[in-house]
Amino acid sequence: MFNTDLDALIPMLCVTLTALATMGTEAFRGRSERLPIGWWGLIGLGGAALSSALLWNRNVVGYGVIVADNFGLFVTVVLVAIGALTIVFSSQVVHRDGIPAGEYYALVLFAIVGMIMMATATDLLVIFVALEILSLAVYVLTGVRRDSPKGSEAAFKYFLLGAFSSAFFLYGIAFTYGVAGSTRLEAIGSFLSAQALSNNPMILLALGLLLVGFAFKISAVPFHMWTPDAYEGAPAIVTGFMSTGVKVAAFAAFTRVFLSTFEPFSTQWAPLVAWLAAATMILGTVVGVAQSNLKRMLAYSSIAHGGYLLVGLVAANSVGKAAILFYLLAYSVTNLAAFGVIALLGARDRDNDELRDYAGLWHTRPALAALMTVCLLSLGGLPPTAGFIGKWYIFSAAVSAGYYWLAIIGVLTSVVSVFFYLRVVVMMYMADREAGLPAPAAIPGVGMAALMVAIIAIVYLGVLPTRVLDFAAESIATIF
Amino acid sequence: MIPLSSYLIVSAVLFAIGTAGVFLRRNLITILLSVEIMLNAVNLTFVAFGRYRGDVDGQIITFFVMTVAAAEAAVGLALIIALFRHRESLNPDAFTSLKW
Amino acid sequence: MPEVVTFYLLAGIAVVASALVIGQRNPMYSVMFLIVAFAALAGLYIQLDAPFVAVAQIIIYAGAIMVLFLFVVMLLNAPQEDGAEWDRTHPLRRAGIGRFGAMLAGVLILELAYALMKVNGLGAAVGSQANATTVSSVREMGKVLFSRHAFAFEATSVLILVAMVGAVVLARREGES
Amino acid sequence: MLALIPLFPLLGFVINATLGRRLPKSVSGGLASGWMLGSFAVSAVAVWQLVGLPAEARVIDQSLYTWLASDDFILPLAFRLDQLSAVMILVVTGIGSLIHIYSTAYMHDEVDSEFARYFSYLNLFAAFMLVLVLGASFPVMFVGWEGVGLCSYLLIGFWFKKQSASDAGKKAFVVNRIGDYAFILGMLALFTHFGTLDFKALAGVVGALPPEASFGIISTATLLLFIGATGKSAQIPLYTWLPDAMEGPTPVSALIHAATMVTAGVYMIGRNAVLFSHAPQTMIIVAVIGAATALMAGTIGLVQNDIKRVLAYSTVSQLGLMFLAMGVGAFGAGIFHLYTHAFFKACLFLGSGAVIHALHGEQDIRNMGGLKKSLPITFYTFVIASLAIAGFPGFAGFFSKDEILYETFAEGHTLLWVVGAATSLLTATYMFRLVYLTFFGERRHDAPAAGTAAHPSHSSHPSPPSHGHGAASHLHDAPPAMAFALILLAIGSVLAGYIGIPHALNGHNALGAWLEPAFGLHASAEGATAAEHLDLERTLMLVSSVIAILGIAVATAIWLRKRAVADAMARSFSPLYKLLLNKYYVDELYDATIVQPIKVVSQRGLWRGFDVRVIDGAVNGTGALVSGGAAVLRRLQTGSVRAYAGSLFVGVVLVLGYYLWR
Amino acid sequence: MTPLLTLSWLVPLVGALLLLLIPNRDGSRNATVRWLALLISVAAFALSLVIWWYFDPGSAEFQFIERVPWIPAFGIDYYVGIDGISLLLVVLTTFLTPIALLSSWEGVEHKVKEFCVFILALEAAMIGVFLSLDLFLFYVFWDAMLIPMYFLIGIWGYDQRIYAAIKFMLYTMAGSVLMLIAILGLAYLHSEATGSYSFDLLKLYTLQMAPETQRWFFLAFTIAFAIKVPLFPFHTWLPDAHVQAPTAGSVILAGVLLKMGTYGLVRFAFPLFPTAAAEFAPWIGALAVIGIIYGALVAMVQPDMKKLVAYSSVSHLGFVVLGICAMNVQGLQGAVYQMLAHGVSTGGLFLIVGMLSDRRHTRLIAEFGGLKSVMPRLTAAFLIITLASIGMPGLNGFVGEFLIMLGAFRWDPRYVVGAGLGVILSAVYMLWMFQRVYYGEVTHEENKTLPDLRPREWAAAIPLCAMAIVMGVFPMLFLKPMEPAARKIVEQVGYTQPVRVENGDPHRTSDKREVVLNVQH
Repeated sequence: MFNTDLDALIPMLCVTLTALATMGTEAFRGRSERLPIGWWGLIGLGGAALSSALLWNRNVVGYGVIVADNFGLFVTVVLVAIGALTIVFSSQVVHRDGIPAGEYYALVLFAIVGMIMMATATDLLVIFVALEILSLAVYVLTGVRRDSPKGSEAAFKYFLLGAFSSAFFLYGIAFTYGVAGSTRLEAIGSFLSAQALSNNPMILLALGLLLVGFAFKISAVPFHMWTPDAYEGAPAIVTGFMSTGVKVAAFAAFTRVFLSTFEPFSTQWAPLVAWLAAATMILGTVVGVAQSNLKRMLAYSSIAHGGYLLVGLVAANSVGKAAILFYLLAYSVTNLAAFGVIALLGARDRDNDELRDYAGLWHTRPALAALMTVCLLSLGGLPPTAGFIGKWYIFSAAVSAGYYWLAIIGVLTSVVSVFFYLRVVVMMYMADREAGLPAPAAIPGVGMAALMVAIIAIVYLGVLPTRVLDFAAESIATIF
Repeated sequence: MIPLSSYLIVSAVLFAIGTAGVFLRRNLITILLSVEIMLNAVNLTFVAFGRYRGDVDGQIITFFVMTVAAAEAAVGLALIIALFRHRESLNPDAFTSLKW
Repeated sequence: MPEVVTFYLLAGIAVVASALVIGQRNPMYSVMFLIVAFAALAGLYIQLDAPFVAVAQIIIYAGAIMVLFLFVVMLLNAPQEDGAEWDRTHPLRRAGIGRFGAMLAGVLILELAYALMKVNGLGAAVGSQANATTVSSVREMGKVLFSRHAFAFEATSVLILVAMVGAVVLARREGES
Repeated sequence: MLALIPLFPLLGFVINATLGRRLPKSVSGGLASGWMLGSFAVSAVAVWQLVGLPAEARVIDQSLYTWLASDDFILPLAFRLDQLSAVMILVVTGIGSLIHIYSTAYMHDEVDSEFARYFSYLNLFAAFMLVLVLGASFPVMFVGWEGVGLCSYLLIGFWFKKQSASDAGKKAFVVNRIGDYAFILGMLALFTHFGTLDFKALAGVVGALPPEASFGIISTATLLLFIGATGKSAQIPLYTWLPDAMEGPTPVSALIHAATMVTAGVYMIGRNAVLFSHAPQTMIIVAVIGAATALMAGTIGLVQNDIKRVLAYSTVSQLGLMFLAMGVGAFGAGIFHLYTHAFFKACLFLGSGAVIHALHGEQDIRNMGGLKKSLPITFYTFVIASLAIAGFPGFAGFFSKDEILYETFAEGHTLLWVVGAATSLLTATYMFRLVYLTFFGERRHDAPAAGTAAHPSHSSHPSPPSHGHGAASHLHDAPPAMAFALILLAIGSVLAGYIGIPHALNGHNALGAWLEPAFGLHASAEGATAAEHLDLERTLMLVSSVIAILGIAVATAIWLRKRAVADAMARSFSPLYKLLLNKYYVDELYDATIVQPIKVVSQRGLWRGFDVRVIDGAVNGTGALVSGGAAVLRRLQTGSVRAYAGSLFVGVVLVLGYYLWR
Repeated sequence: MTPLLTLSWLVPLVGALLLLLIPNRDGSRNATVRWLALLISVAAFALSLVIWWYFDPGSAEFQFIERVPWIPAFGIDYYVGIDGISLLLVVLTTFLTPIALLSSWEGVEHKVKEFCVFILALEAAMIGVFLSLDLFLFYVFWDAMLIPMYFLIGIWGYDQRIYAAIKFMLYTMAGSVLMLIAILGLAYLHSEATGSYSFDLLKLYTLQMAPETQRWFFLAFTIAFAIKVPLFPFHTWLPDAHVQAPTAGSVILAGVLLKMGTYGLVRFAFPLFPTAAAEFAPWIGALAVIGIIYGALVAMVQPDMKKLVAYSSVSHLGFVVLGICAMNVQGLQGAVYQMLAHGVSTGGLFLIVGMLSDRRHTRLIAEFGGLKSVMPRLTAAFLIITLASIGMPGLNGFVGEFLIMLGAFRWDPRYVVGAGLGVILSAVYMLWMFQRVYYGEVTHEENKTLPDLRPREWAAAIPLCAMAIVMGVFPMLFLKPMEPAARKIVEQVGYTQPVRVENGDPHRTSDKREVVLNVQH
């Protein structure tokens, strides 16, 4: 390319352009025209994936603040996969639920842009802007069904708390800037490594406030309160999208900032993050036990998964550092597929997301039940699924870093979480459908195909994880 | 001359007032305003640090923050309007159908 | 010395106005007080040799954003906090959480103050290390904005676009499409 | 060759168990008896071969294959025929054959499939008994040991529809298992310390050691083995199953619970004479237990009213005498008594079977009487056997019992001798009580007693609706097959003793001499031929003859002449009588102190209490804790966004606080 | 070389996947599915026999080794191999699976295809557990096995099936996740020591560890296995799972699944951490003895046949654990033998109880009585299995129990004094049940017309009865191939004192032993 600055931006640009195209099309389409707008997004995502592949190992930097290193590219590809699955699932539900398609897809794509930006940014300011881009898009997506009071309530809660926490995050940036004199991670990093042993309270303030900002986005306890409500209120597919995409992006940035920039201070933040991880795992799983709404249950489960990821972050060392990336991938595919099932089973007037709506699903939709089961088993971390390898990896990182206690909490909470995943399985396979409940809707072929792809990915990652693990290891090596 | 710490303290106080506002007020708009106070407090910190360090980054960041604040305000107010349509209320505690 | 007086005056106005923003029930007044606080902050910016920011503060914040707020307040026509009936519903939802939050805010101030006290070198005058002209130069600012922060600047466009689309999606009335 | 001996009945078992249902009774019964006779023939040939060997090398070994091997524990499935096992296999196959033949008649009322089942069990029993006897090592013996227990279980519970029968079977098995538990421990102790379980090898190892002065490993092991023997051979404290075992068909009682299986304990001690004689403490225990059992069972036998139970207690009592013999080191005498006992006790049981058969299942002697005339063969054989068991001079029991008493006295156990003598007196008394009540006097009929379910074969012996006097005229004596067995056994009861005429009577004690090498003891009882010993023996012989006659006389006086005396005595010694009638309340004692507590503790304490409450309570409690925690924690999620912000803010304050005040 | 071991678990798994492809929504192809599943499982059995045929019984080394790098970054290999112990357990698994399928031929009426798929998948996972020489691979199979079992209990079980299924799953998982940590810790220690991660069991055997580390890891492994065994006091999932599982599930659960726990002790916990094992063995042995007595006592008072058999498993498995704790050749061989024997006999008990339950839809002992006169053949089969279960010499139960007691006695006689009580009590509870169910008059009208064994049931019961007898009469068939492996493990763990023999018997020299074995050959 003529300008290497732009090279690093290509994945982002691809998605942005399709987002703009989507908006434009929506603006200029005829009133009753129905265009397959959603699919256009896939083109952009495909372009992003392709360009990421081409940029692999090139480590190009754009404008000094965006770096297309392998880490960023890996996350980009994960985000592209999330986006693609989201769009495919959405194509089945957007019209059903009366969601304005053009804006919806545009927002999804913009959110992905924000996520990619967040994952590849090397400047706190850009990270902040990216965070806001993706957050605003996701707030709106949460409330995109204006006819749903729950959706609006969820969006508003998410928004308010998001704004609140981003103020803290920003304050953290301010202190960082104050002590380091720059918002560039590189500069901050070199400043901090010079200061490694200092006990400057301002650095600690910055550390703490940044931590709060990230912890909010990845819904670590006690910054998690928005999660169940937002996840329950949002349309299922949006929940799937935000529970994966936002978490991936936030974790990518979190990892980059904390593992590379604030690495010299890891003795300062690691214990705290360990405690957060423990609290998150415990609360997520324990409260998940009491839920009867599937989306809410999976919300708690995704809180817990955030906890496992934090374990990976705490324990990141030569073995475990790739664990976060692999886990993110495994978790994303699985969780998205699970929410895909929920979305596909919903109806315009009924979300069908209560546990009892799943009773006897096996009898009416055996394939769907089986796919859901695989997702749940993967979430629960049972072999031979991606979730198992992911947990294996995370916990082995924890063990080799000496965090036995975290690993033990992790595995025990996994057991508890299996309990509530199994409740769904129990419903699907072992309970009879209540009389009066409508039969579950037929699932369109495209949705099934997307699910199948996700399931194949889950099993592939569970059985032959080597290639992906190698990629993850290569990726994280670029930042840490 | 005024020491840097004075500015920082002022901004900390403003920030804290903002946070307190989130809890004390039961009007969504006022809560939103409180968040604006917090952002402004941060802005003051940025500008003060920028001045202290003698570069313009602090001021530039302030612009970005203003943009973000504007964008947030736009989305936030749109949300408030949407909410108000459902409930005819601006009390955050009126919206508790999602819980437990 | 006048600088000090001005500082304390402006800071005092900012703090008091902010306190008044959250201190009473009418959102209309809150918005007005916030504008006052912003104006005071703009004064502080000038004192910090950031006139451009001060102007932007007045124009963008006080002028645009606050007007937006005012519009909404008036549009929704909900001047007072309603609440009496909500106060009695759940202990956690009553004033308790407000008091609790305010207390935490107090703790936060203490923490921040404690931290700032412990930092060495903050006692130095804010303008002691650099000359005011570089800092207050709009040209310098433009140069940095479009070089070092060019990408962030571009990214902001996406942010605004998202906000725009989002606001439209959310606030559009039912049935419009 | 040796393997064929147990194999024949085993084949009989297999055939009858698989095809028997479809075979007519004559074929299945004939087959079973045929296999037994075949086995007897092979045994005879084998013993003949053994006799043909020089006296010092009278052993035939046969090893089939390695049954079990692990590390240094190597166990071939090996059989060994020596003088001791020769006696035993002849008894087992010989008497076994007779009882098979007897059974073809006795069980004739059963339907084909049940008949075949009966014979399959009986054959299986014989097979296991022969394995027990022929086994060259403890584990092989144990195979037979457990196997006969199993068959005993199956046969006692043969009439499985009857609660008491299946109860008795289970009790027999379980009580035997208690013994087996000790037996296994004994075996393990022996192997662990001596590295082998082969009888000969063990004797070799232990024989090289001096007898244990203190209670050491040999004593422990032998004591454990002896506990095993008390189970199998119905000694205190594990004798209670045997009287109950009379629920089985009478031929079974004759074969298993009188002639063969119950003597396994005695045989086992004889088999390991070297071992036991190296453990003097154990020997004393054996002797004391034997004597005590003999006396106790004798007293109980005195008042029992069930014809088979009287015989059962007499068996227990006689077994006690055998153990007494073993305990005082008179191994030859013990085996001698075992051998004679097999004849007369089998004869008695078969006789009682003939009576029961004739009376269509009546077993209560109070309801019998006057059968002398109608059942002559039965009567005469029964009386002969009774004389034998009572130790009437010249009959088989006289010689063997006398030898035991003599040896006891000669070894210096005067007290034990007194007990033994008292037992003899009791034996003579209660046996003749039985004879008189059954065969003499008026035929007594109590319709209720006769018609109730108190008899074993309610279903298989369809009783006539009326059990009136008229039935007496229809009584028929033993059918030929039964008569044949009875007569042969009666002859045996007379003659069997002459194989071991003591030196005191100018005999050679041929059996004793034959057995001597099998015990492998160096110190032989040859010294007993000394003159003063002969005198002593003659004196004691006289005493026991007197005792026998006295016992018979007492019985005659009370139960033949003046039955009122018996009742009067029962009344005047009412508590004692009740105690004896209720068998010293031992069953009740066991039930109250062992069985019930275990049941209650298991049910209430372990299962409902510990398992369900404590363990599962802890498990479910963990679950409840989690879901309780969930129920509490989810309440934090109040739905109020300000509360959520509060939580976030708390987090902020804590995080910052952590850094600032760390 | 043909990858026989891989085939042995792939055959059922691929078979299961093929079955999935048969469209059978309306149940019209139930018969086809059943026969196909049976065919597949029989093929797997045949395959395991082929493995046995080519197995070198004289070698203690792992055989048929296959090793392919799997996740090289982590030192994880697909690494399988068998020695005598695992060989026999694989054969047990493949032997019981067709029987399990037969046992549910009529009992399972709905969703037959899925049922067969789960059974075959379960078989694959169980075989995998016994084959794995890589701890990662082992754990994968170990956990994967839970899933089909969970469904088998939860879908085709009885009234309380859901509770039982979840309890089974969570109980076992709770234990196994701790083992997971220990496995990870081991791999980490290996990397500390050698610089590279490895889950290779044979390499980890040689790993040096601090006693403290050993202690913790050993406990983690042991608790996982103890739950699976189940060792007192971790046994309470078992009665529920057994009672609620469908017959096939119970057969496999009792027959194979429990053995995975004891197998784990033998293969992993003890040899990996010999020092800790030596330290804890007395305690574990004590728990085993308590379990023997406790299980038997509680079994005695159960009103439900399946529960009774379930508690009896607690008791029997106590023997196995005791044998393992003794850690001498006899104890260990006895333990493995008892695993096989228990698989056959308890599998058989559940099979026949399942037949009764299919006929009467109750398993309460009180609902039966006098069945001997109605169904003599079934009674005979049950009697044989009962006797096998209570350790009648000549049947399979005795060999294992005897060797275990022999081994344990050499280790510490006190344990045998306690364990031996199990011999008494097993007779009590089994015969009491037998009496109450089969003896007496027929007390319930509906029992009078129960059909005796059907041909299909014969086909399931006869192999078990025959195996019970063969294993009792010719135990060397099974003891010989496992002896070198057992000896090797004992040497590896090596905490027991060398056997003291006072006054060695001339028949028992090592030359003699060779002769005996050669003759046997």
